[in-house]
Formats: sequence, structure tokens, C-alpha cells
Amino acid sequence: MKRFGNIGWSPIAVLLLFFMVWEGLASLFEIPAWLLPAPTAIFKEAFTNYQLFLPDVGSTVMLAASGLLLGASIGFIIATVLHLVPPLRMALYPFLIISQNVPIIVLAPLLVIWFGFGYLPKLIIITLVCFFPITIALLDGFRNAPRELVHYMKMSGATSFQLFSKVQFPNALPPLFSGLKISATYSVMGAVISEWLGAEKGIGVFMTLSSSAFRTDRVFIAIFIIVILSMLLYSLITLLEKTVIKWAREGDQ
Amino acid sequence: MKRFGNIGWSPIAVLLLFFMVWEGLASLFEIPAWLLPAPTAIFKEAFTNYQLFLPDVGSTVMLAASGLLLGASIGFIIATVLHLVPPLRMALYPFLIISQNVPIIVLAPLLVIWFGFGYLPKLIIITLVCFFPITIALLDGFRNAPRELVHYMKMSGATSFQLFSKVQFPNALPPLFSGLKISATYSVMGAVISEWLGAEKGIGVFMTLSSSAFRTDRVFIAIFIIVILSMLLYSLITLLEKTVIKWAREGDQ
Amino acid sequence: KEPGTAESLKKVKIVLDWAPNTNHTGIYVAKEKGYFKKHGLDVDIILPGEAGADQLVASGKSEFGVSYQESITQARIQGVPLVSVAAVIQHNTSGFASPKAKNITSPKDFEGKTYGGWGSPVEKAVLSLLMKQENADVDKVKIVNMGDSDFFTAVKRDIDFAWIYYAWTGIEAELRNEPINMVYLTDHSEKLDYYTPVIATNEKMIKNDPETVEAFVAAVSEGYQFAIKNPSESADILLKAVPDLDSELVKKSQEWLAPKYQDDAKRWGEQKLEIWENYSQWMFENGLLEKELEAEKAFTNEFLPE
Amino acid sequence: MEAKIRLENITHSFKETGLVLNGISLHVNDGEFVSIIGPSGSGKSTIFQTIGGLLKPEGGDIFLEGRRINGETGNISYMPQQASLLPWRTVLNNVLLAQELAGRTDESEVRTWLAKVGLSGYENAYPHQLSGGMKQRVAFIRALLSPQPIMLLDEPFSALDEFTRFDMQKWLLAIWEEKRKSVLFITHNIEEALFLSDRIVLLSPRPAKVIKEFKVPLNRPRTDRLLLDDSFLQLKREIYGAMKEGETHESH
Amino acid sequence: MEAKIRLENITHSFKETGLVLNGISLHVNDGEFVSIIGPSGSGKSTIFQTIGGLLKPEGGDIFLEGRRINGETGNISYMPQQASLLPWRTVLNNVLLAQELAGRTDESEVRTWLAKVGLSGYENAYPHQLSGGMKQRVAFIRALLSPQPIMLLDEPFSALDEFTRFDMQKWLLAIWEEKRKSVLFITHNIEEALFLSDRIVLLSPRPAKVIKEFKVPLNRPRTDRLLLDDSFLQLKREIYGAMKEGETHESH
Ligand SMILES: Nc1ncnc2c1ncn2[C@@H]1O[C@H](COP(=O)(O)OP(=O)(O)OP(=O)(O)O)[C@@H](O)[C@H]1O
Ligand SMILES: Nc1ncnc2c1ncn2[C@@H]1O[C@H](COP(=O)(O)OP(=O)(O)OP(=O)(O)O)[C@@H](O)[C@H]1O
Ligand SMILES: [Mg+2]
Ligand SMILES: [Mg+2]
Repeated sequence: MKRFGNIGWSPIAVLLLFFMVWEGLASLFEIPAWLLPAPTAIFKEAFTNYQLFLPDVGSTVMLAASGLLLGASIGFIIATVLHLVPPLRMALYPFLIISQNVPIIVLAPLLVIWFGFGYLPKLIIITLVCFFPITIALLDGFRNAPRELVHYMKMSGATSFQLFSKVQFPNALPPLFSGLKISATYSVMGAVISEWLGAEKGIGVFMTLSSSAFRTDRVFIAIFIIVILSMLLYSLITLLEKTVIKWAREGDQ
Repeated sequence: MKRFGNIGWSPIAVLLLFFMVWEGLASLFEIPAWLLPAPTAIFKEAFTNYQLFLPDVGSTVMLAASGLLLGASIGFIIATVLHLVPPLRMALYPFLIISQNVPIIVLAPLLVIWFGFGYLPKLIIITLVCFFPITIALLDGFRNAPRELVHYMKMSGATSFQLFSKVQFPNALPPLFSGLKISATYSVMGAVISEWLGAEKGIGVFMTLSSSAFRTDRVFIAIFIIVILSMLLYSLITLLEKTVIKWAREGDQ
Repeated sequence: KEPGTAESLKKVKIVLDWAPNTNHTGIYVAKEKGYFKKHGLDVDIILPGEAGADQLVASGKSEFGVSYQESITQARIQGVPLVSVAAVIQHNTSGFASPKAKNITSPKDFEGKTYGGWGSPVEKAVLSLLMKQENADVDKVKIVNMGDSDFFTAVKRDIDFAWIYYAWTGIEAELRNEPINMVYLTDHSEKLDYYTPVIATNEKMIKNDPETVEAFVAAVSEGYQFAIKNPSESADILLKAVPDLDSELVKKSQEWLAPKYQDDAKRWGEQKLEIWENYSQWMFENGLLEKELEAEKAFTNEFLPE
Repeated sequence: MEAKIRLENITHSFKETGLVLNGISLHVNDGEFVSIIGPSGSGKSTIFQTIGGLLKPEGGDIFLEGRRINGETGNISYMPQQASLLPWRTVLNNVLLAQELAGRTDESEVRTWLAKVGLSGYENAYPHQLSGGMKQRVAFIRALLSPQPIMLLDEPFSALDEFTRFDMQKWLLAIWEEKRKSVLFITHNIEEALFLSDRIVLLSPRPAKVIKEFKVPLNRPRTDRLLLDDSFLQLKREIYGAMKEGETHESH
Repeated sequence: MEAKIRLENITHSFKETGLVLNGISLHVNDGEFVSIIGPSGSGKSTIFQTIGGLLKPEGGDIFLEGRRINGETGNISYMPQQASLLPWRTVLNNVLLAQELAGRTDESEVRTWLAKVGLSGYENAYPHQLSGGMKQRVAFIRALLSPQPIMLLDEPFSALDEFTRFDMQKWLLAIWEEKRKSVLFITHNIEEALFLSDRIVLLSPRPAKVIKEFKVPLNRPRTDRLLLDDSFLQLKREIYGAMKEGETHESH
């Protein structure tokens, strides 16, 4: 616990260092601002014109958070069903792969045509992005339950579902959190991409507009926001992990 | 083992069913071919004009495979370093998140300026896509080594590196394979995206050109190829998993 | 029909081809100035993102869209029922740009240089057409696929010249004080003076709801006419609607583009059969089209106001 | 009367290690306490896994009150050789687990028993915070409080000191007598087997066969004075001798 | 002469369960065999973890030949109470593990010993294919073949039948005498402690203190005839009595 007080600052220190090096390089090599603006320029722009993108942030946060939640739930459901019904697992795994390999440029028009320009097609895209790491991590976690616990449960007359809910599921919690961390990291970017499906506002819109207007500094503001949101989500998952998994971690003493 | 003989066919049966439903819906609702061509049309086009995209396939396969390999190696190295040097872990994790949240549209120009239009910037993009799931899965796998084994090793005088190589690393093999499966699924799409950075050939090029020429059937050929390649890579990883992890799987009897 | 009240307004959508820019000014003006309302329409302007404007228009998900003659030509060959109802800019303002220092002022200077494109066979055909007229050899141009990279990035590295729209990227170069040379397509070949961009709708709309098309085109036409007369005010309207845009770029671009909307045509939006035929003919001859375009079906002037 | 549980000529082999059970026949009558003694690695735990339905015997049949139950689970309460506590459950919840499986839980009963076996104060501890013997006691009462009428105990007291072990034996006998359970008990301790059982079954080294059976004609309730009783010592020597004899012992 | 290993007034407590070691002082001389006996959950395994350097004692010091080694690992060869075999290694490679840590491996020696403890044919089996007692034997020879001069054995034979156990004891004594190791041995079996040790240390229930020490003045080599020897029986009764007395036993 004490560690925290000290090491909690180190990422911030390293980030500061990173910005300083960046700033230094930018001015040393006279990198043009339209290519890679200096951090100070970016921050200045962010503070003076924050009203430009503030409404966008809220919309993207909503999208990312609800998409992650939905993606996680669906990822969990799919993993559970595929685990409990083994024939389905073999039969449906091609569709898992397909779901990750249909490019947005093909999917987007179809989604819009079927579901319009509203919230739903965007949610579908983020969900598609987020569910997959969770499903894969869970499927393997379910399978890797310690042998002696599985044996004990079966001998004691546990049904498949009891075996699942009392052993395989809790055993898959650590990989579940790995999967959630991966998905959380992708979710904000997924939201941004989904906004390219024709949104009124959102960081994705802000970014494409800025990019097409050659406002690289604003594009970087968008990136900073995306990164910060992702880190927040990631930290949230880590925090959740710490409260849920109280039993297994070595080196917590 | 016998199971295989039977169930190995079920994904193919389900895929066939899927195509049949698709074909049926396409002709029932008279979905125009430029929006969603019927599978038969796609296959016909693929068989008659295969010389159009055959060279592209080779180039994308090379890109995806080398990117996955490089991504996996780098993912492994990063996870190992972060695990063995705990202060680094806290300090550098923001950069892990950043690496997944810099959109291609920003990254692409920078990569092009620094590395030109050759192979290298593309490899960097696929690597960025592939390393992350592996790093996260490994980091958690390293940490979750069974307590009693870690205790035994420490008591017996194992150095940190011995503890790592003999316990934490083998213990992380199952999550490593989960991560690899996720990355393998992304790698082909990563290669396709990287080809939008300017490539002479490749499925990505074939797809954008087909798309801009409204050849939706060819776009779907591209998707089929991407999906098939991903499934091959995924199966390869699963096969590798079966040969490497011989000790832990329940339900293999 | 009672114009003016919110309930009676007919809701329609227009999908842009790209991020909002000065090509779209007339549309934003028509919305802001109430021209749409006047014609009984309530118009949503939609950014396309990845969702491919043309498919959305063709499928009827959006009634109107911004497209290009090249696209509509290829689309119609594949049976996509798109129809151009107005040319936004009368003449092609695109061309091959290069930093001044490279000294590329005419197609023959392309020899020995590197061209950055997006890998389409059209590009080589266009280069070849231009260069042949000056007895230059297109095979001496190195064609590199630069993917999604923009002009400024590309010319910093390996690339000598690329294909741009002057009204946007060219103006941006002026603003950056990076002088460029332009080789305009229209200066070297009439066949390449195609309409880009255009306002498009689908065949069903024309058949089933010609009134709406007419109302829409009329309002947009008024919008562009306003922009032609008041470039600076209409630039402000665009900026107000899309505040994320760079104001300097928009203003300067608007100024440059205002006279080009209508140019030498007798009214804004007018399209000529000959231009549609010429271009598609050229494409067909160069093996870029599988069959010949029925040019008269690809566009119509019938909705343009007198 | 039909035996509570009867194994008839059970054979089983593992793919990797070959034949383990070589025609095992044994039975436990209703309310009977039977111990199994046999060399390490002979196949005792495998017999339990067969009865519990985890393994389907290759040959032979298992009957529960005359009904064939090959491969059927849920008929027994079981204490495995390794404690097999769920690491994510507290001690209390680990004991409740077996009751949950059987569909009715009684937390206050569990708390009472945790106190009886010396674990009061540890209800909310996680398994990794327990000593080896404490884990064993948790697994023991988990089995003890399961409602099934047949109990399979696999070396339940191997990690306990003599006094704690004696307490546990006492509780086991109390429950057994009160609830009229049938018990099958694996141990390496001949005295323990004699002290607890009605009958003792002696196994050969792997592949296991039953080489001898002993009736234990000692009166109940049995007390520790028995340990010095002549007939007790006599029986002990007899079993010891039989083991030595039956032992073409694998470690030689 | 300086003791090989000496604990001076060691105290330790766990955050969740409180004080466990309450001022433990004990020592093992060079080449001496010392057993620890104490109730389940008293703190025996915790003492081992302290000596092995896994836990840093809160109070007190540990000396190796006079050098303070609080929290220092690598000085001992160790057999934990749970076998703790690596599931991804075969039996052979699990035994080699301890040698790998010490930097020199001798595969033929390992194979010889695997055969001696009755595990020939299982060299390439994985731990999950072994019986409980077989796992324990693997862990035992893993410790036995480690080169460190001090050996900590935590209930090494609890899962073995009497004959196998006796064999193991024999091998242990052989190695101990041949290599002049110092052994600290945890057991619940008084006879075993008497049979093997030079000295026996008796612990109280938790929090553990040393309540008594017994010298075992029996001649070596010791054989099974000893079990009926008078002085042996006398010592056994004495220890039993001391245990009973020291036991404000936690399960009451
Ligand atoms: N899952 C398994 N796969 C392969 N072989 C196994 C498996 N389980 C047990 N065996 C083998 O079966 C034999 C008997 O094992 P079992 O666990 O039944 O012995 P046991 O009599 O309980 O011994 P112990 O007293 O040491 O616990 C052993 O030789 C062991 O190697
Ligand atoms: N990691 C831990 N965290 C918290 N408490 C612990 C931990 N390890 C042991 N304890 C507590 O310390 C006490 C002594 O445990 P220890 O394992 O040393 O007992 P032991 O004498 O070896 O018992 P046994 O003979 O049952 O193995 C127990 O009460 C146990 O609950
Ligand atoms: Mg056993
Ligand atoms: Mg212990």
C-alpha cells in the first residue's frame, strides 16, 4: 500500500519527461506544426478553445462507456454459451473470426442502411470491437479451471451449471479482467471510429474535421482526449479488479 | 480425439447454412448486388477472375505473418521487461494505452515522413496492433503464478530470473495463447489497414480499388480472403497451443 | 402544401462526400438562410465518415448526396442507380501539384519524377494522356501508392507531385507559404474537364418524388448563387455551421472558389451531355470501364430552376 | 439385505499409466464403516473416483442399493486427498459449497462445526491463510455436513497431530452414528482403521486387487483405552503381517 | 562450536490472522537431526518459511553458522507441506528443478533415485498423473538431491503407507549420514520423530513457543526392532504426556 504513495507519481513524471523531450525535439528539428505540433502549442490551443470540443467529449464518453458495457456483456454471454454447449463452440468460432474481419468501409454502409444514422449502428460497431477479447479470454479461462477443483465438484454431484458458476466462472475472473483491460483500451477508439458513421458530434467528428482542415494541433487535442479517456477506463477496470479479486494475488503482502 | 472426426465438420456445415440463408435473403428481398452481392455471385467472380487478386494475397500474407511474429515478440519482450522491473510497469503503462489510441490518420503521415512508403511503416502498424493483447495477457499471467510454487521457488533460492523463467513464464503460457489468438485475429486486418498507407499490391489495395469502382462483389472476395487467412492463423495458434500445453487441460481424456 | 410550418416541412437528408469544405458552402447557406424551408424542406446535412455517401444515396437511406462524375460513371456501370442533378463547380479544378522547387510546370516535366497516388488505374491513364500530348513517356514516371497520406506529408518524402483540388489543398499551401506549381487537368485536355463535385440523387427519387428533388435543387441553387455573390458572408455561414474548420482557410478558399461555381455556364449547376460522354468514352477506351455509359441517364438538368 | 454400495469386479486403466484397478469387488452395508488400506499408488483414490462417477469403470459394475450407477455423480459426500478448497471462497463459504450443491444450506450449523474443529475466528479467512492441517479440517467438515448417505473420505486426517486427529475421529463417529451413514475410509494408519471401522479391506500394490478383508469385532463406543487392549494389538499385528506379505511392494 | 542454524527469539504475525510465532528460539548443530512436533496450525510451517527467507521475522534473528540471514533465501533445501510440483514439468524435470536452481544437474542420479523410491517408469509422467503419495515422494527426492547442507522437511511422509514410509526414512538417514547434512523435520508422528532424530522440539499451540526439548539418546544405526525397545516406549509416553499437558489445545 505504501508503494502507491511513491509510485503513483512515476507515470506522471515519465509523461512529463516525454512531453519535454517531444517539445525539445520539435523545436530542435523545427518540425513543422502541421506535422507534429509541440505539446505547449497543443495545450495552449486546448485551453483557449476548449468550448470547441467539450460537447464532443461527453458524447464520445457516453458512446464508449455504453459500448464497453454492452460489449462486455455480450462477450460474456457468448463465451458462456459457447463454453456450456461445446458443439456450438466448434461450429460458431468462424463467426467470431468473421466478426473481427469485416472492414468498417463495408460494414458501415450496411449498418446505416439497416439501422439509420442513430445511436444503434454506432453501438454495434463498438460492441463488435469490445466483445472479442473478452470472449477469447473467458473461453480459455473457463477451460483452465484447476483439475482437482473440477474433480471435486463433479464427484460431489455438481451440475454443469453449478460447476460453471462456482468454479469455472470465478476461475476465469483474472483472464476476464485481462480481456476487459484490452477492450477498455479499444473502446474509446472504437467510439471514435463509430462516429465516422455520420455523427453530429463527438471526438471522432472533431478529429476528422480538424484533420481535413489541416489543424494538426486540434487533431492532437483529440488524441490526448482519447488517450486520457482510455486511461481512465483502464484504471477503472484495474480498480474493479482489485476489489473483486481478493484472494489470488501474490506480492500484495 | 475421435470427437474431431465428427465435430471438425460442424463449422463447415454451419458456414454452408449461413451462405444458404444469405443467398436466400438476397434473392428474397432483391438486395441489389452493389450493396450486398449473393454468395454465389461472389464465388463466381472469385473463380473466374482469381488472377486479379492472387498476387495480392501473397503480399498480405507475408505482411500479416511477419507483423504477427514481430508483434508477438515485441509484446513478449515488453511484458517481460515490465514484469521484471516493476517500477517501469507503473511508469510506462500510459504508453501502452497511448500506443493503442493514436489513430492511423495521425500516425500514418508521421510514419511516412520518417520511414517512407516501404515495408517498414506497414510492419510498424501491424506490430502496434498485435503486440498489445499479448502484453496485457502475459502481464496478468506472470502475476497469477500459483502461490505455493512461487513460495517453493523463493525458499529454494531461485533468483528473480529463475522464478520468472521456470514458474511465471510457463504459468503464463495459457494466457499467452489467448493473447496470441486475439492478435492473430487482428493481424490480417492490421495488414489490410497498413496497406492503406500506400502499397503496390495487397488485399487492402484490391479492396479499396474495388470499393471505389463499386465492385462490391470483389470487396466481398477481399473480405472472404481476409477471414480465411485469419482463420488459418487462428487455427495455427490453436494447434501450437495443443502441442505446447500438454499438462493442464481438463476434458481432454 | 403550406410552406413554413415545422410539421409540413418534408424531412430530407444530404450526405457529404468528405469533411465539410467550401465545395459545400451553398448547401450550408441554403440551410442557414432558410432557402430549404422556403421550398418546404427540412434538411439534415450528414457527414459521411466511412459510410460511403454513394451507397447511402443509391439505397435511398439519404435522399441526396455529394458525389463526382467519376464515381457516378463507375457506379452506373455497376448498376448503382445514381443520377447527378447539378454540377457544383462548372470546371474541374483539380490538378497535379508539386512544390515550386521541383520545377514541374507541364506534363513533360513528370518524366523521371515520382507521382504519389492511391493506386487506381485511372491515374496512370490520366498521366499518360497528358504526357502523350507533349511526347513524354508515362513509363518514365514512378508511380507510388501513398495511401491516405496528404499532399504536404507526401512531398516531404519520396514524392514529387500529387493530384489535389486547388480550392482546398492549394489554398492551404498558399497559407503555409509553401508555393506550389499546378498542372491543371483542364489546361491540357478537354476530356478531363469533368464535373467534380456534383449533387446526386437516386433514380427512384426522380421517378417517385420529383417535386422534392426540384425543391431541393432550387434551394441549393439559391444557396450557391448567394455564395457566388457574397463569398465572405457565406464563408462565415460555413464556419458558423462547422466551427471546427480553420477560418483563414475557409475564407480564402471561398474567395477563390466563388467565381468558379458557375463560371461560364448560363446558370449554376448546368451539365452538358458532351462532357459526360467525353469522359466516359475516354475511360472506356482506356479499359477503365467494362462497358459504355448511357450518359444521358447519368445526369439531368430538368430540376434546375430557370 | 442389499448392500448400500457394491463394487463388482471393477477394472480401470489410465491411458498414460496403464492398468490400475484389477477386478475390485467390495461392498459397504447400510450404516457400515469400512476402511481401505493399501500401498501408496495402489489405486485407492481411483476407487473413490470410480464410485463418485468421475471415472466410468472399464469393466465391472457399481450398485447403489442394487441400482447400477456406473458413471453417475451426486450420490456421495466426498473428501478428496487434496483439500481442494476454492481459493476465492472464505472458509465459511467453502463449507457451505457442498450444501449448496445439495440444495439446502445451514450457515449456523456450519459455524457451530467450524468452532468444534478449532476454526472459530477463521470463518472469513481465505484458504491460503490456513495451515495444511487447517485446510484438511475445513475439507473434512465440508464432507461431514453434506447430506448424502454415503461418505467417501480419502486420508482425511493425514496432516493432523494426534490430538486433533483424535478429536476429528470422535466427531466423525458421532455424525456417523447419529445419521446412520455408510462410510468408506482410506487411511495409512492401521490403528486409525481399527479404531473406526467395522471392516477393513486390504489392497495389493498396483494394479489393485482386494487381498484380504478383516472384520473388526470390537465393541462400540470405542475409547482410547482400546489402544492397549489385547485383541486390538493382535488385530494390528495380523493386518501388519498381511500387508507385509501381500506386498510385492513396488518400491523394491 | 557455532550451531549450523540458530533461531533467536523469532516473532512473526500475519496481517489477517495475528501473532503466530511468539519468541521461538531453537538451533540445529552441524550434522544434527532435529524434529519439530506441535499441534496443527501452531506455526511449524511458518518457522520453515522464516528460516528459508520467504518471511522476514518481525523480531529476532536467524543465524547460519553465526552469520545473520534474516530474509535471505537459497541456504536450504526444502520440501514443502504441499508437494508443489510444477504441473508443466515431468517427474524427472521436477526433481531436476532444485538442482537447476543450485546450478548443477545430474540426470542419472535422479533416475537412480526415482527408481529407489518406487517411481521408475514414471519419469515422464506429469504430476497430475500421480497419486498423492507418489507426488510426495517426488517432492521428497527433489529436496534430498538438492546440494544445500541444511534440509527442511515439512511432514514429508504424511501421505505414505507404513512400508513406503519406512523405506523413505531409510533413504533419508542414508543421505543424512553420508552427506553430513543438518536436518529440521516437521512431523505429527511421535514414533517417526523418535526413530529419526537426535533431538525433538515440542511447540505450543498458536502462537507457538518452544515448550520442551527432548534429547533422543538412542544408538545409531536404528532398526525397526527399536520400536519395541523399552527406552523407546518410555520416551514416547513422555513426549505424549508433554504434548497433552502443553496443550491448552485450540480445538477445545
Ligand atoms: N489422472 C491420471 N492419469 C494417469 N494415471 C493416473 C491418474 N490418476 C492416477 N493414476 C495412476 O493410478 C495409480 C493409482 O493412483 P491412486 O491415486 O488411485 O493411488 P492411491 O492408492 O490413492 O495412492 P496414495 O496412497 O499415494 O494416494 C498410480 O500409479 C497413478 O500413477
Ligand atoms: N499466508 C498467511 N496469511 C495469514 N495467516 C497465515 C498464513 N500462513 C499461515 N497463517 C496462519 O498461521 C498459523 C500457523 O500456520 P502454519 O502453517 O505455520 O501451521 P502449522 O504448524 O504448519 O500447521 P499444520 O500442522 O496444520 O501444517 C495458522 O493459524 C494460519 O492461519
Ligand atoms: Mg490417493
Ligand atoms: Mg504446516
